[in-house]
Amino acid sequence: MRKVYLDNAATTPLLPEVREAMLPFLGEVFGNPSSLHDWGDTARQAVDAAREQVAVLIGANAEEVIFTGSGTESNNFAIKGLALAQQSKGKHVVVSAIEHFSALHSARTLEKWGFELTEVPVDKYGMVNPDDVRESIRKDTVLISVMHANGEVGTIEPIKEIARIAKENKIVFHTDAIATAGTIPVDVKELGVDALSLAGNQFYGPKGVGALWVRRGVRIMPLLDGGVQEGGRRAGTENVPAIVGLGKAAELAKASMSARIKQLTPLRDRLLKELPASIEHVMVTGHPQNRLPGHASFCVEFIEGESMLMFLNMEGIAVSSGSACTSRALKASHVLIAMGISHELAQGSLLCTFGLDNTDEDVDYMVKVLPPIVDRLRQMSPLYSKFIKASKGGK
Amino acid sequence: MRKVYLDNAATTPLLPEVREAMLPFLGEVFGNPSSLHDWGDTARQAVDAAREQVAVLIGANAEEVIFTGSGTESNNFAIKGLALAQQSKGKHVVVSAIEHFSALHSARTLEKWGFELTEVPVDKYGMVNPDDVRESIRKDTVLISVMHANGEVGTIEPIKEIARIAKENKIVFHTDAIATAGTIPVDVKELGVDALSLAGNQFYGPKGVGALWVRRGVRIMPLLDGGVQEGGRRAGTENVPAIVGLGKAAELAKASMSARIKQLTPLRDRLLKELPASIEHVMVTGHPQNRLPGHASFCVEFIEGESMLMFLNMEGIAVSSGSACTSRALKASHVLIAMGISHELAQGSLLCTFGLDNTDEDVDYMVKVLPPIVDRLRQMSPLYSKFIKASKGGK
Amino acid sequence: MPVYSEKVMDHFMHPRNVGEIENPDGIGEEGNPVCGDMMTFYIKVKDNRLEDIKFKTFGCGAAIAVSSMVSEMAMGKTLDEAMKITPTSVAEELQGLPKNKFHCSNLGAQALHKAIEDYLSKQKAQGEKKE
Amino acid sequence: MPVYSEKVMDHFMHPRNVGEIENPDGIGEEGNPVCGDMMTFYIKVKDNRLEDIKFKTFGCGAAIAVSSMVSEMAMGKTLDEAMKITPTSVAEELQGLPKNKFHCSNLGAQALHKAIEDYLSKQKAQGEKKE
Ligand SMILES: Cc1ncc(COP(=O)(O)O)c(C=O)c1O
Ligand SMILES: Cc1ncc(COP(=O)(O)O)c(C=O)c1O
Repeated sequence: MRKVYLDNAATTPLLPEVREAMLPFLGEVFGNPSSLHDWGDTARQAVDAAREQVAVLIGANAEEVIFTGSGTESNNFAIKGLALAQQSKGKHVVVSAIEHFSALHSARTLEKWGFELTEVPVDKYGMVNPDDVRESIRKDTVLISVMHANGEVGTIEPIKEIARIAKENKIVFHTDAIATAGTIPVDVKELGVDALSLAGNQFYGPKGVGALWVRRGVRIMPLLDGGVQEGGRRAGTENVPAIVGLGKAAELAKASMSARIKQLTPLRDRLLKELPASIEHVMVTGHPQNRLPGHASFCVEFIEGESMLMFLNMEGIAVSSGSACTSRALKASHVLIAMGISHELAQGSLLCTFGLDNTDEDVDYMVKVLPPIVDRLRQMSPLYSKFIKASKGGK
Repeated sequence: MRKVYLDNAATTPLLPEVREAMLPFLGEVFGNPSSLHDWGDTARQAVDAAREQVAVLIGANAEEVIFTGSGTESNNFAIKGLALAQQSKGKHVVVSAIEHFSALHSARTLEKWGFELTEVPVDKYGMVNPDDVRESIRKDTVLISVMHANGEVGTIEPIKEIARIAKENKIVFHTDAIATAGTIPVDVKELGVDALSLAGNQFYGPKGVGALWVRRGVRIMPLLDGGVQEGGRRAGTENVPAIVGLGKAAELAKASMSARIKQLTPLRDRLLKELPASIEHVMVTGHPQNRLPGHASFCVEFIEGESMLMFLNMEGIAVSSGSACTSRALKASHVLIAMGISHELAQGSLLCTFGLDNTDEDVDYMVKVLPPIVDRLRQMSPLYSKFIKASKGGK
Repeated sequence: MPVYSEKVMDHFMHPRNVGEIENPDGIGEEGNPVCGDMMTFYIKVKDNRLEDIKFKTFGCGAAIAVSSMVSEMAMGKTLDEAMKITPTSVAEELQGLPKNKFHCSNLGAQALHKAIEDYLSKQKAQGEKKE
Repeated sequence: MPVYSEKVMDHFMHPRNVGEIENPDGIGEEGNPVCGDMMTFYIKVKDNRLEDIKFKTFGCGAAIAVSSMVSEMAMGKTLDEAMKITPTSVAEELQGLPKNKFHCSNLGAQALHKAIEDYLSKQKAQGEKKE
């Protein structure tokens, strides 16, 4: 059976070059970078080289890059650490309503700790309006965090504009660039942000590693206390092989970014066009233009995501959904709801994300396989029969 | 040149079997365990199998094992998470004075958050007296954390007795078993603890992964907010290859623990005996009997650790020291100081930790190579010349 | 995928009794699309027995399998017997359901009961009319 | 290992002028073992010049290299010239020192200055005695 992985937003495979770069660090080169001997030196040099590679990817200084254990850790560290470091100045934090849970729930934990939180709304494309951010600012606002792009609907946010507003108001601005760094150009200076999260497994690097970039001079409280690794900002023995892999992935991403974008965008565009053309009552979610290159997301009316995923899986196709049943929290995607999509429609959420292994044949296959599945599920769906009856009745 | 790695307390090499187990997860098997398709299923099954392997190692139920990104994260999670979850009951926490910084500094962060902290002292062997723990308990004590063994001086603590005292007083008890789990028998039921930290890179497993075991029914606040991975207690895409490696390392450790102990103990005992016999003014640190099997630690009088490490490194030998110059915080080891060792003596700290690759020839080599190095440094040392003059004067 | 039993997968892939009944004797609807699962049961009753059962379901794999299983379990049973079908007995017949799926998707028994109650209340109304 | 320059490594491995001087004209001690670094400098002075310098050092690689370098830089210099040697000039001669090593281990210039001051104050005391 044909196997088609269209879930690159969930995680990407390792590139062979990345794996090659990591392998020595799962073998001979096993030292602890903090150790004072050759074994430690080799490990430390590898970590520093990776730090440089990551810094180059985002146009930053290497010493401003802090390695973490995941994108989630980067976001927790940023939101909690930046807010706590400034709490004497004020206790108000602003985030968008469509942040990833690792940012949103971190902000809500701050609420438990006595902070106040404003969640800025989005429009029907999932786009934050910079004016809404401006209006949310108070005298005691110490942190604004808005994601660079949303992983569920692919929409790219106007970070430059928001960063400018934060700067005008002298408020620290963090962006979760986990869906963008390594995928589209991300330059911390051009964006004008103060802190930025990224993660390896979003651009063909390893799992178990992320990074937080924090502009020099911006204070942050550690999330992980202990030794003085990472300049005292993130304790714990470094995950050397994963860090090396992240560095390599960053280098490769930087070098071939425009080629990758050129490869992915036509696949995405085909699917965005052809799925709604071949199945009635399918809507595209997220921004029609300002979206991630490999990102195609939809809502399929009258059916539920998990059963759609199960049938697709039987045909060898891997995708995701933001339906309640597919979330382990059993709630429909807060992103879709914040965009004004009804709960009913959100249940039919379908997320297809292309990666470097995908081809036009994968689009053909998806467009061939999905319509009968949707049809089958609709034939079972009480919502669909109600709709049919109502529209017949209307005629 | 002969290469002798005697720094297994800093980190251990990966066993080939562990690397083999991990490799598929750096290749074909790259799915996100949260994903609802075959790619996700395979990854999730691997994570669950590893959870079972870790549970077996420590005599626990698999669903009580939470994977983390490092030993440091496990300790931060335990100390902060267990204390915060109970703060309505009280805000007093007890730790030993010789905890690893990841535990000690976490406890000190709790102090900043309004908790009170008691640091229980140790004797000259680095041993906690359970009676001191008993006396430290107050009505508002909600958490006691004492490490199972100290990585710097190898002393194994009387955890069973301390756990019993905690239980009598209905106080949650956590132990940092990072230096012991996978090295000596660790059974959560036998120890009678409520929570236990462990880390992969201490027993021939990978870096970048640890685990926290929390007894069912004991409440803990997440350290990493976000998705509902790990039962909602630790968010973030799982580091699948590292988790698989940790599982394999746990399985191997369980199977060959007594053989490993039999291999390491004689090497340790030889060095503990032969170094002080071949160099004057060398004292053993830590407990003479109740110590980790591969762990030999010393203080070499009149000289400083870093220069000793540098000369040893030139001879191909890797060891550690707890001297101020070798710590990146530039302070002599808090462990040695807590044991009543003078700052001056602590500067000559020397830590040799054996692993499965070491042999008797390594002991021979160390015992041959170190004396001239010590002699050379003592010839340069003003402390040594003062000592010689004083003792001559005394004659 | 959720860890579904073979039986669940069988009923998910080959659901029994999908459809609607024209002029049913009773209709029962349970759940709502906000939660992600919704089921409609249609029944035909003859001599106090469920002569025919059909359903339509919007929901996850478990919800579809539950509906199918309930229809199979209840088919031909007396109304009293059918009223004794519980979420637990359905889950057992299905060789278990994942823990987090138990409550949301296991609405089949309730939907069937609602259809039976619908039938009974209609009967009662008719009886009253006749009187 | 700390990232030491070639020059530091050279002076660490082959330190110049290690030792003590019998009946020195001045002795200077700087640092203390609590911090991890301690240096004792011994000097012989002739015609206002440092005719001989010896040192003993307890400390890290940098501390040993610094002591050796200071002794080499000061050898044969006038006392005034030697007093102008600073931690910064020593670090420069050593092709740099790691940032975190600068303050603790770079005590050589001070120790030398103390030895010179010791000599000068002894001179002064002798001069006063003569008067
Ligand atoms: C925008 C964004 N932020 C944060 C995360 C969390 O990353 P992780 O689960 O790897 O920790 C993701 C994951 O896909 C993401 O897309
Ligand atoms: C007893 C103990 N606790 C905690 C740690 C911290 O582990 P890591 O640096 O791997 O996070 C160590 C590290 O050696 C340790 O020995």
